[in-house]
Amino acid sequence: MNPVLLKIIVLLGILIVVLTLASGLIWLERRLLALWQDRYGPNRVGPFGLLQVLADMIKIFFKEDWIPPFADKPVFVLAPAIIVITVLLTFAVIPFTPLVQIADTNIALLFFLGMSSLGVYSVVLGGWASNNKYSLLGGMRAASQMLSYEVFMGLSMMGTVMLAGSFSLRSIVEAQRHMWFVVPQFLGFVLFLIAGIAETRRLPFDLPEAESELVAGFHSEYSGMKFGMFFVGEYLGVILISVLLSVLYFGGWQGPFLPPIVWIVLKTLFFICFFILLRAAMPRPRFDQLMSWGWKWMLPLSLLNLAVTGAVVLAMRR
Amino acid sequence: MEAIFYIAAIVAVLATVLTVTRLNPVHALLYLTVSLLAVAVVFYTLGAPFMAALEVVIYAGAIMVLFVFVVMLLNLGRHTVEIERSWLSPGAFVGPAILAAILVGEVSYLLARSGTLTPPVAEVSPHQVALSLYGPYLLGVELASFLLLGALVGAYHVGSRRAQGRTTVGSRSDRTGLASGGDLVRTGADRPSGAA
Amino acid sequence: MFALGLIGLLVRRNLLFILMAIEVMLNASGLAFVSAGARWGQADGQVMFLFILTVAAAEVAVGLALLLRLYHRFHSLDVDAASEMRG
Amino acid sequence: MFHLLWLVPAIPFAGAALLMIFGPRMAHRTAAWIGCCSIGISAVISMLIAWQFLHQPPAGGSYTQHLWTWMSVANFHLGISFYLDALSLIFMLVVTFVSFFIHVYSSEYMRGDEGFSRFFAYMNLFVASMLVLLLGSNLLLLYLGWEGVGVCSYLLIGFWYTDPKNGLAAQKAFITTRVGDTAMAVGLYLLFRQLGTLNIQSLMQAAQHQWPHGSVYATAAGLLLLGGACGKSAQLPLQTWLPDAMAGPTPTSALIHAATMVTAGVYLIARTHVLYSLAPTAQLAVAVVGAATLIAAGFAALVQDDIKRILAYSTVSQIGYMFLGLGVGAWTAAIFHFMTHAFFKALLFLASGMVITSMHHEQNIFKMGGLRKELPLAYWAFVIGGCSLAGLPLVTAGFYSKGLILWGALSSPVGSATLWFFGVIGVLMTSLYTFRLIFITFHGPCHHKPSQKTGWLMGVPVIVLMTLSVVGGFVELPSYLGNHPWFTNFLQSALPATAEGHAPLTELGAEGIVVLAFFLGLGAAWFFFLQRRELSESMAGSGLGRALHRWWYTDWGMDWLYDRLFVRPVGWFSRTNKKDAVDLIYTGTAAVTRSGWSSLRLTETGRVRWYATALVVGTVIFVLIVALL
Repeated sequence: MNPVLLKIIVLLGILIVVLTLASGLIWLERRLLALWQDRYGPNRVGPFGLLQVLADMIKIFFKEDWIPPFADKPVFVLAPAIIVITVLLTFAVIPFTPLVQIADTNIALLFFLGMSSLGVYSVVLGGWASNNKYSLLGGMRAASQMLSYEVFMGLSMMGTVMLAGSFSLRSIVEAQRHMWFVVPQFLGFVLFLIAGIAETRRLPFDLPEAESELVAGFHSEYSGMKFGMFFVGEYLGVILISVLLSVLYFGGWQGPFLPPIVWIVLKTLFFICFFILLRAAMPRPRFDQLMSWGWKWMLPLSLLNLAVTGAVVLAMRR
Repeated sequence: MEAIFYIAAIVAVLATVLTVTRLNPVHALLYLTVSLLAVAVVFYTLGAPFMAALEVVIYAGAIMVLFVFVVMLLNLGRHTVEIERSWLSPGAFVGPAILAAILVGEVSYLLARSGTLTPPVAEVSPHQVALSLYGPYLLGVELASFLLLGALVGAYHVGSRRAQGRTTVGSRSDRTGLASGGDLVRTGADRPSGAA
Repeated sequence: MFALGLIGLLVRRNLLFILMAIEVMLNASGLAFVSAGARWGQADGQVMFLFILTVAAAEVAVGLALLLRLYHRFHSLDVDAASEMRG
Repeated sequence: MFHLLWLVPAIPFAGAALLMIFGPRMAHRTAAWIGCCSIGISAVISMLIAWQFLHQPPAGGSYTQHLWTWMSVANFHLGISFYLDALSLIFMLVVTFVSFFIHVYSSEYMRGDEGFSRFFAYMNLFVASMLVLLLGSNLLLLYLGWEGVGVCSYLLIGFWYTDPKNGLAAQKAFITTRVGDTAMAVGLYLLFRQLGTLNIQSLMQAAQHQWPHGSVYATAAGLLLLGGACGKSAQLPLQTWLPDAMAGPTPTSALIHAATMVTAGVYLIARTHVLYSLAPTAQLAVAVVGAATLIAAGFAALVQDDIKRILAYSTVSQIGYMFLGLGVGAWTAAIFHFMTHAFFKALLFLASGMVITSMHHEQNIFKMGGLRKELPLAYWAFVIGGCSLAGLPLVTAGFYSKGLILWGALSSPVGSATLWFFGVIGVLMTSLYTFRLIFITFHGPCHHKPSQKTGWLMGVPVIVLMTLSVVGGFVELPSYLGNHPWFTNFLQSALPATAEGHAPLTELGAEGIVVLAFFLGLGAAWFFFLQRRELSESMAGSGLGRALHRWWYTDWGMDWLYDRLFVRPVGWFSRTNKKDAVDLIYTGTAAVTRSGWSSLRLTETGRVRWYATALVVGTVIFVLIVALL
């Protein structure tokens, strides 16, 4: 088949699957939360309430897209688009299977880091453009939180880069043929997991939108499809981090018996469920606790991880 | 590739022009970010993918966010735009523009005199960069780490709250149109006046 | 671009814009280094860019801290407000 | 075994570091254990090294251990490397063993002192520096150790720093030795400048090849090094610090100011003996300094009343003997005397420490007396040490070593009957003041009853040193006693043998005169200070006697002389010349700067943009210049 055509098909396929999955996650999350909290959750529309998402989507499309008069209009409009764009762009470098990958670049991980750091703008600018003190506070929290956690996120990933000897995600997956990196890089895995949760602003790190303190944080003023984009962006982020976790530390598509695509989906789903469980189980910390936790524990630990990994890799190479 | 290079370069220059001329700090910052991203693309086309990634991660992702953060901390809103407008008259551009033009002219003269300007672009891999960074430039790396440490300590000290509040010399609030410090709470106060 | 940053530096009275202009200038010189490095296929240009990056980061950290201080003291970002220390 | 050489200085140094870091929070017992054990281990290692040295001597009679390069500039390379030959081995053995015993002694002597661990830290540091001095293979490393022992000496003299008097004594010691050290530094510079190296062995070879006999450079270098040696070894005219240095704790006096540090000068001259062989003038200067010092110090010792000051002057005098030996080319004799002196002088100091402790820190001998029965161990220690010091024939170590020096002074080609005569007078004086000290302190009526008894930790070192003071001399028997020069033979690989020249007397005859002098002194002491003490008192009371007494008591008025010669003129000069011409340079600079400032300050507007504009304009002009060129 024509390789260009194949690329386009893959691209469209990933886009559709990921977007569908993201919206499906809303249903999944509500059902799982309900399960863990001993209640039903959405169960009226369609089988098991599956069509609830569709209904919500229709509703959100037809809502009035209201822009507050005091907002900074261009930035206000721009903000929600950024997050969706950056997250979707990151999916381009992820190797789902040996075949299903859009671009295999040798700076894939750096690309992910760059995109995730650009994603901060979405939240920050959204909070600023709303011109509302709760939104602004949420935006500031998001800025400092993501800036802080991104530092050791990058550092924690470098352990796998050292072991694989490449920034390319494909070679990282292939390097895990014999052993998943979660074994030699357990500390790195834990750090990356925590940083990933913080990057997606999921509980317990959802301080930028802490309802009890800041109404809805940076997206208080948003409504309609713009709100929807923030919403979907968050779930896309969850999927992204889950996929990355399985790619970086759990061997990606590799696994016995089943075809690669099934393996990666299974692993990803596992982490998604873990994310939801976290939301059901964890309380929310205070903001200063969050910051000092990040700088005083996570950063030194990730540096330690980096140094030890480097030393071991050097020693083994000798 | 060549087309992408020229497009990105033009975008970079335009965005920079807009950065310099914007009144609203956040808008200027956004244009600056766009300019940086365009420069990152330029880097990529020049065969420096690693630098492109770093440009995005550190410049656009960290340094600019720091700027935005500070802007938000100071809550520079609509009133700053007014002040900027009063400060930024077209006449102010004349002198610097002349100076800059002279400089550009000189540099391009020098470049033109020194020979060809058609670069045979050669890719330089991150591997090579790392090798020379930790080889001949090791001392530089150490110095850079010193610099960063110094900056860290300096920024912490300068920004620390303890040194604050000794004296507040000459409140220029009348001139800037600010009644009191840039507290966050003030955001709501000027909301109606800024209604579009 | 360097020239643009230069103009920005000279025109603006707002410290924030001045810092931004300095960033532009640093970035422009970084660009010059990288393109020169690409021209001759040397890694040195990129190394220099890395150093410029560190300098920029340090400069921004200190500069912004100073900016906050200035603002808390004068309630203005006007650099000319801070011209009390005459020789 | 030889490769353990670096441990010898390293272990005391580690002990010192431990004591300095953890000392304040350390139990006294622990501090004492660390202090003594580190020296003890180092002594054991040096003994092992000596054992191997005797049985399997290294090739060429010396062993060099290069640890690492200290500095390397152009063609100037210095290593931290240790050099071991027979000479440094003797010194190393004596230093480690004597200091080990003194450490053990001081663990009791210093008990209860609040600076206990500090004391041991200093002592360990001192031993380490001393060993660096001895083992250093180049002159700069030697100089490092040299200054290190100087610092430790300063710290230990001023150990009880709450008394300003002690602090002054420490400063005096430091500054006086600094005068010598400066001369030595200049000498090192001269040597490096002329011969292009500081490594001692290559330096000596180069000197031998490049400089003719009696060359000016060799003489100058020899004299400059002699200056350093005079400072450190308290020889005329820099000897004034040593008696004052007795302000330190007694074990310090025993270790530093008797047994080891003050002999560093002897070591230096012996180490660089090639230079002196090339420069007869410098060598003669050594001999003259030695002879003059031994007489002067002997007279000064005769009239002191402080037990430790007597011993201090006696030390000065004995080092004078060593210098005399070196000066007449009797190298091995000088080293031999260093060794026996280390034994008996340490013994005397430790014994005097026992006396002082028992007498509640009373040091005036006229307030003692009749202690023979009360302090038998101290008494016998004094008797044996004193006999050895004065040279009781045949049975004491001091007799053999001093006899060898005197015979060298008479018989060697560079020696002379005059020098020998001074030496014999010195023997008489030594015997006189030594027995004066013993008789006044231990005989006669008892003034105060000593209270405290000393324990075995102080007793054992004294007994060991007593033994050594007796048997230490039997390693070298002179020709009239069977001629067994084992010591000289052992040192043969490092130092040349004493040259034999014509002598007006036979060795036995010369020795007879020395023995006569000894007994004369003993008899005079017995007569004047035991039998008819009032006679000596009346002599001291007479007009001439009082003047002489005062003159000698103040060490020939040296302090007064220095005060007049140096201190006051400098003080006067600095007082009258407060605004001197040199200041004009600085005030002028200040004025120029000030005028520059007042014109340039106009550009300091405090406006950042103004600065930036100025910068840009400057850049534009600069690039323009570049473009035009």
